[in-house]
Amino acid sequence: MNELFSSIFSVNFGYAILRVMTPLLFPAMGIAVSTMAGSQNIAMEGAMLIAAFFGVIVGAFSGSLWLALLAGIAAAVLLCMILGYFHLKLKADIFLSAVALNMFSSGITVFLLFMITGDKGSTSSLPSPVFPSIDIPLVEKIPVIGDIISGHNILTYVALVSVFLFYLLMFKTPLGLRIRAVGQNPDAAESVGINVNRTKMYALMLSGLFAALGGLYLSMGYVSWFSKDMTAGRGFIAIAAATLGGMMPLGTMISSLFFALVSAVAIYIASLNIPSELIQLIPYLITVVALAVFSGRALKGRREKIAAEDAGGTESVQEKNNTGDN
Amino acid sequence: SKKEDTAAADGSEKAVEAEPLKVVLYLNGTLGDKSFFDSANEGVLRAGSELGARVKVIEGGYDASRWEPDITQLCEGDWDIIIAGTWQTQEILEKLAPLNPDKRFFTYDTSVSYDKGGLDNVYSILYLQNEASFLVGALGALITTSDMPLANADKSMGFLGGMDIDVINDFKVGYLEGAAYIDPAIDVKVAYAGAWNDPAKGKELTLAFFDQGADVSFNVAGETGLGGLDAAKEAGKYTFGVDSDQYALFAESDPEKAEKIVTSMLKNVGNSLYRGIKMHQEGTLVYGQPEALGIAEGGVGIAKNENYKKVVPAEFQEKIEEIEGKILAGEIKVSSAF
Amino acid sequence: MSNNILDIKEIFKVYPDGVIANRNVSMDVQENSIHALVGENGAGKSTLMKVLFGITPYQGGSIEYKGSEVKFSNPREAIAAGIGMVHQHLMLAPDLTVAENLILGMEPLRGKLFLDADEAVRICREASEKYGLAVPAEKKIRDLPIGVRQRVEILKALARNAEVLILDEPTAVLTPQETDVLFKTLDGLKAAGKTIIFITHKLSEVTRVADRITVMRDAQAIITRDMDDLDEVKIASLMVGRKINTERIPAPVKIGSVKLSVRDLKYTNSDGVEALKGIDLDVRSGEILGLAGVEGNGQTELVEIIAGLMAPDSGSVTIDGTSVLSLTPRQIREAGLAHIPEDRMENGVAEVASVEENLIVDRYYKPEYNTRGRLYWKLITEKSKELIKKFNILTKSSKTNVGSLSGGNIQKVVVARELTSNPGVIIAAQPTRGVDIGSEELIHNLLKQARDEGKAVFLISADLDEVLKLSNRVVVFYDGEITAHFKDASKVEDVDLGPYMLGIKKEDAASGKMDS
Amino acid sequence: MEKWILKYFTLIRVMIALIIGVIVTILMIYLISEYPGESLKYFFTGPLASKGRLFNILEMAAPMIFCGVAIAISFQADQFNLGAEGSFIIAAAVGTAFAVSTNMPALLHIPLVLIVAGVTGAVWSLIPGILKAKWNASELVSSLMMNYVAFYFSLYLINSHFRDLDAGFLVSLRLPETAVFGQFITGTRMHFGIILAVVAALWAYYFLYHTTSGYEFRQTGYNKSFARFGGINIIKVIILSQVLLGFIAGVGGMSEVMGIHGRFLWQGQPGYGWDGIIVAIIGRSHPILIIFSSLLLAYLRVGGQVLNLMGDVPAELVNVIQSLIILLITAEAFLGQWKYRITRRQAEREEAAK
Ligand SMILES: Nc1ncnc2c1ncn2[C@@H]1O[C@H](COP(=O)(O)OP(=O)(O)OP(=O)(O)O)[C@@H](O)[C@H]1O
Ligand SMILES: Nc1ncnc2c1ncn2[C@@H]1O[C@H](COP(=O)(O)OP(=O)(O)OP(=O)(O)O)[C@@H](O)[C@H]1O
Ligand SMILES: [Mg+2]
Ligand SMILES: [Mg+2]
Repeated sequence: MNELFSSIFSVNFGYAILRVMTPLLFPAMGIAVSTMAGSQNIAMEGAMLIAAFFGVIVGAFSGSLWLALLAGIAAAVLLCMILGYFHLKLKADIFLSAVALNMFSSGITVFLLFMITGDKGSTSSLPSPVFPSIDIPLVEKIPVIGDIISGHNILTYVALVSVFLFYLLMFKTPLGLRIRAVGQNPDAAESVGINVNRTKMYALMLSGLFAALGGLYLSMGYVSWFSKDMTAGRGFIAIAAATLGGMMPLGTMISSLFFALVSAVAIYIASLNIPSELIQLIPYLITVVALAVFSGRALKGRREKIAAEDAGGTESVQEKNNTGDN
Repeated sequence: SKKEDTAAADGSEKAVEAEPLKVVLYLNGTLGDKSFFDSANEGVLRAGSELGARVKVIEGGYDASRWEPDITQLCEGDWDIIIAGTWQTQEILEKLAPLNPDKRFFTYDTSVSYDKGGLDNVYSILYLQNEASFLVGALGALITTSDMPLANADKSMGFLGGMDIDVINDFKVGYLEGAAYIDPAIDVKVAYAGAWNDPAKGKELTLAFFDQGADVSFNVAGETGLGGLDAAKEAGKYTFGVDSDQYALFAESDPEKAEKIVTSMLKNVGNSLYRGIKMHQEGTLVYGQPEALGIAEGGVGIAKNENYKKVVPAEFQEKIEEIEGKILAGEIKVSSAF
Repeated sequence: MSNNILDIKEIFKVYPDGVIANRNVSMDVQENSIHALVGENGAGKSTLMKVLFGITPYQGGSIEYKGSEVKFSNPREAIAAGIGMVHQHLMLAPDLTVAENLILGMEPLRGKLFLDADEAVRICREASEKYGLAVPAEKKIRDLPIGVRQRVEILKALARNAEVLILDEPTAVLTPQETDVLFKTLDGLKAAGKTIIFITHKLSEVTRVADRITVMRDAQAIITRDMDDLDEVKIASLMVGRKINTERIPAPVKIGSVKLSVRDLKYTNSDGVEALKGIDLDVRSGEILGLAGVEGNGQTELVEIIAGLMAPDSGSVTIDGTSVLSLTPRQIREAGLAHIPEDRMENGVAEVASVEENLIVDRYYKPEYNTRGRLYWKLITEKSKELIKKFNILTKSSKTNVGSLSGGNIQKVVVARELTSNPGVIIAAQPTRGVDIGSEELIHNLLKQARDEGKAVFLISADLDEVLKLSNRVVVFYDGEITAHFKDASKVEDVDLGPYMLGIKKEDAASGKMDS
Repeated sequence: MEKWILKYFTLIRVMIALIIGVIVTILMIYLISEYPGESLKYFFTGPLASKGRLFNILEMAAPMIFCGVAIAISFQADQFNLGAEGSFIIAAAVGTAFAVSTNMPALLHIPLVLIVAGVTGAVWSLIPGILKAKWNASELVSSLMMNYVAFYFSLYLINSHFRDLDAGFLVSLRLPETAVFGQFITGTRMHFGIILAVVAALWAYYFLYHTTSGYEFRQTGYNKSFARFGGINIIKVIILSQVLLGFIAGVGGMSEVMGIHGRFLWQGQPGYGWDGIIVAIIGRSHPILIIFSSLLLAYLRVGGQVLNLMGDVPAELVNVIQSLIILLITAEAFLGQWKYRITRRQAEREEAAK
């Protein structure tokens, strides 16, 4: 019991938090960028899965980490481009298309897995390369902090860095400005000559890139193989993380950290004899509470407009209402 | 040739020239669980190749509402033996078997309740996984109390279950009693992942065991459990595989991980189905009653592979042999979760 | 060889829902001229311009630009070719700043790939200086009143210094002073060799600036000619095919008791700006009180508070002596308020709902429209058809989506609803914005009629002609205060109001108060 | 002719999309099946081949209709609540708990259990509703999270309190005979719940398009500011829409237990919430269309089952095929140009007529 609490405040616990955060932060950023562009991409689950799969397969057969990385990214980005094509060109409902593509990825990965390895569960018997863990030169020396911050899988650091890059892109470059403009008022963007579909496509591709890194981390960092549906809903939790973070880079990171913290606690107390189901629902419950608290805060600013405002994610219902003709 | 497969594969009343034994295995789930579904599949396919039976394996998936119609459909087909396992299909068989007296049914990992009557055409196979888990628990206890290279001072071990269900708890019970048999003071941490397909979570949970003082852990959680093996590799601790020999699974692909897998608790579903089909052909199989396969019948056991021999100290191996003997002799009675 | 910069020939345009918006429209625009495009609501003006600007595809005809045939498939190409457009309905990203909206699509770069925010602000300030349209460069659009947004919209096009500039009803929400500035700007641009196409419903503006004019009537261009001797009356009759009167309406016969009364109303908005600094005013039955003022000086807040859409910090609002501050919007309507909102797109209509659904939003729950919750659609359709006829709303049917009506016709839907709810008090905010003269006259007559029936009418308008034409009393609004109060509107000219509207002059508090 | 095409354009579009989907399916099956001929037969005619299968379609469509209609109602009020899944399962759990711990005559028991379940579902999805109305918390997210909470909580409830100890698995006690639907066509599992589903759809249609509340829902969905301006209490609408969603989904969950399984036995999220979203969107949030989109999806599913049962096409590929067909069906602008051309000719003709 008390060793439990000592362990909760242990270094490994802090270390675990960053580890749990990584596969959440990536898709959460994917959600954020696509939402900012006004086309929320909830195909994160599928994109992660397909990247996780192709990463391992290509890695195993080529033995090259780089090829694996490329393959994973290519697969996920392609998936999101398909989504983009149906949503932007064929005006298909993006939410539904994404649901379909999630179904698709779950099916196709298992199918190919079987074709390639003759196994339907996992590639565990395929030796595939994994992304290395790295120690950060100076930081690693610092007593506690060092042990928590240093020595993580390289993708964990990539995640943290890309939060910053993501911020730069969205708020310091023309493309970022255009993505935001397109998300807020496509007609306005159109009227100044921005190619709305192209811009949205960029955003979706970017979300695919993030998803890919998240998926690759699962199958080539967290563990060293692919197993069916191994994303286990992280792509959806990412929606919560991104929303909690106000679709902002830093906010998204903080909320992902928060969710990771809660999950880690749930994991550490799993061995107490509380009914396991109750422990498993903790992270989700707390997320809902946090959501209420933070949105509540966000709203006070504009008290007049109460409820006339609408939190993001409802595009697909409105899709049906376009009177436009091109 | 294609045409024949067709005839065999589809359930329709097509006349087929030769009359080989026709066996269909219906999985109320999907393959790839590295557990009894994969094992069952392997056993039935082996019966196909070695016993000349015409066999087919169907993945019914996890949507409970379709199992009954599916199996009903199979009954309409021209199968001689219909195999459907786990408790989840028990009631379906209890309902369908009496309606199809001309068919033969196998069920495994559970038993139909024969007192309901009309089930003389059903053969039920039970596995005493608790017996083998007892051995694993005992071995774990020996290790955690030892000064083996990766063992620590704490008398602590871990058990990771996929879900809080009887089959899994049957493993747990045996594991706990085995541990207590060696040293009652040992603390066994138990956690359930609540998911069969989340290796990342399995890894976290197992790492948490190790972080809390355990130095050996046993996971019975399908895909999720595989994450536990990675945890052992990363934390440099011992672990046990389950259902099939998981050391062999990783021996080439990831030796470093493989050698952490001291042994695996084997549940030979495949063998038992193969055995059943064989006995059916020989006409020695007795229907209308359950059969419990324990260590004695080779239904369950632990993998005494090269790694086991290499890693486990000789005196421990002897101790395990001794315990195994006592179980066989009935001197040790292992309780069950059923 | 002509000096036409644009030759639009036989443009034919059908919208996906089958509405023919342009029926073989031809129009030529001479280089370096100001060309007015007028016509009733729904005549097809905006559509024609959208076609020209590459926003919407067309099915027939051709466009010759600078002597060579062009077919822009998107605005990007049009912009690249040197055409700019100010849209009738604002085209701004609400959460971006004014500066960001301004430079969108022509982002200034720092280094190779970074956006130069300071440069953006500078460009914005410069443009705002140069064209005399004041805008807060670093404020977000969502925090700006519609009038200011319109200025941003215009600046956006000007800043791209196009050779051909299309302005779709740019003056609808500007003050006379601002309009003057804009016209000076246009003259300047013309002098600089640019060409301007200018859509408006205010004929005085046409006679003031236009060199040439094209008149459209139901999807056709009926004439394109030089202005020379054309005057407002002639143009008007060309447009609607009949004479219309522009002189002020006679003063009311009998003014009754106070219907709407506002006392010491204060409101400070979320970013700390004092939008209302203690407003007092009364509207009596049988009169029209006009409120003149540049938009964004608190009119929006005042109206929304009276209508129960937002809550004030202090003060009181009473209708027929009963306080309405604690009431819901519906209860306030029940208490006899009708409200023509300033932003028809946000509050006035649901674009994707049918015309009839829009017409009943304030009454569907009343017993005559349903029993125990079951709606009488037949009846609703009939009544809607009547209204469509009475207010001659141009629509395919009562089941058409309001969103696909032309700007002016959408406004007519709103007016039709609000004026037929048999109210005691009518708040009319910009009631004729973007409405053609035919309908404008109709709406004005309806307001007068309401007045004569003893209703209290509170008219808020940025269009001084309108205020002076209708009101018998006028108050001027500036920066959340009443800066002037003219008890007899008939003795007032718009130039008298200007200084108060811009806060240059201010009556002393005493006379600023109302006759109470 | 062309008028006719325009009138039924959407239908035609979907049909053509389906045909393309079918062609894709055929190609895929030819690629991987040993005996494509049979496989195709199984997939397309399999569902109609036997009485049992035919009714499987209806059985399978029932929960889809329930969830689809529930979701459609909240969509129409512009509430993107994914909570059908959660309400479905927790209502089934609580309803089961109630059913097994009470006994009374069927005439009383069945409706009572359904009501308990419905109310549970309603209360459950009320939570996102309130969070949304009061704090403007995205109902999409809160409902998504609440689905997990509902799932694990249901497991806890059943496993720790109403578990059938004789069962070798995590399932609830059997419902008493008084609390299960009769299966009224022998040899099938046709049960009262299926009729209930259709009734729910019809009611929802009436509610949305012919009542004042329905009008309020839709106007709020179209434009909240407008609705508020017109005097509609949008807070009430938001909350009420969630309550209805939860209630209908809840009844759906319970009737699945009462009609098909006879006990609570889910160990994973059954996913009817997602199916509901699929059919709701394909059915354009129109209750009547949702009946058909549900039948369509159910048909595909059963076809997939037969294929996977009798043919040699693995289950996961059936998912792939389904997802492709769904993608094609929702492609709104697919054939848009064609429609446009016809519209134009129509318009021109009308011109000429004038
Ligand atoms: N049509 C477009 N739509 C969306 N993004 C674009 C478009 N064209 C370029 N971009 C991206 O926007 C950023 C701004 O670059 P750049 O200004 O060259 O774009 P551009 O549109 O070609 O330029 P301009 O709009 O000034 O002609 C670049 O990152 C570029 O990738
Ligand atoms: N997106 C659209 N879809 C369908 N019909 C449309 C659409 N936009 C405009 N219309 C129709 O085309 C016709 C012309 O509309 P347009 O906006 O060009 O008129 P307008 O001359 O600009 O009127 P106003 O002066 O009121 O702005 C109208 O009947 C309108 O209903
Ligand atoms: Mg130890
Ligand atoms: Mg217009």
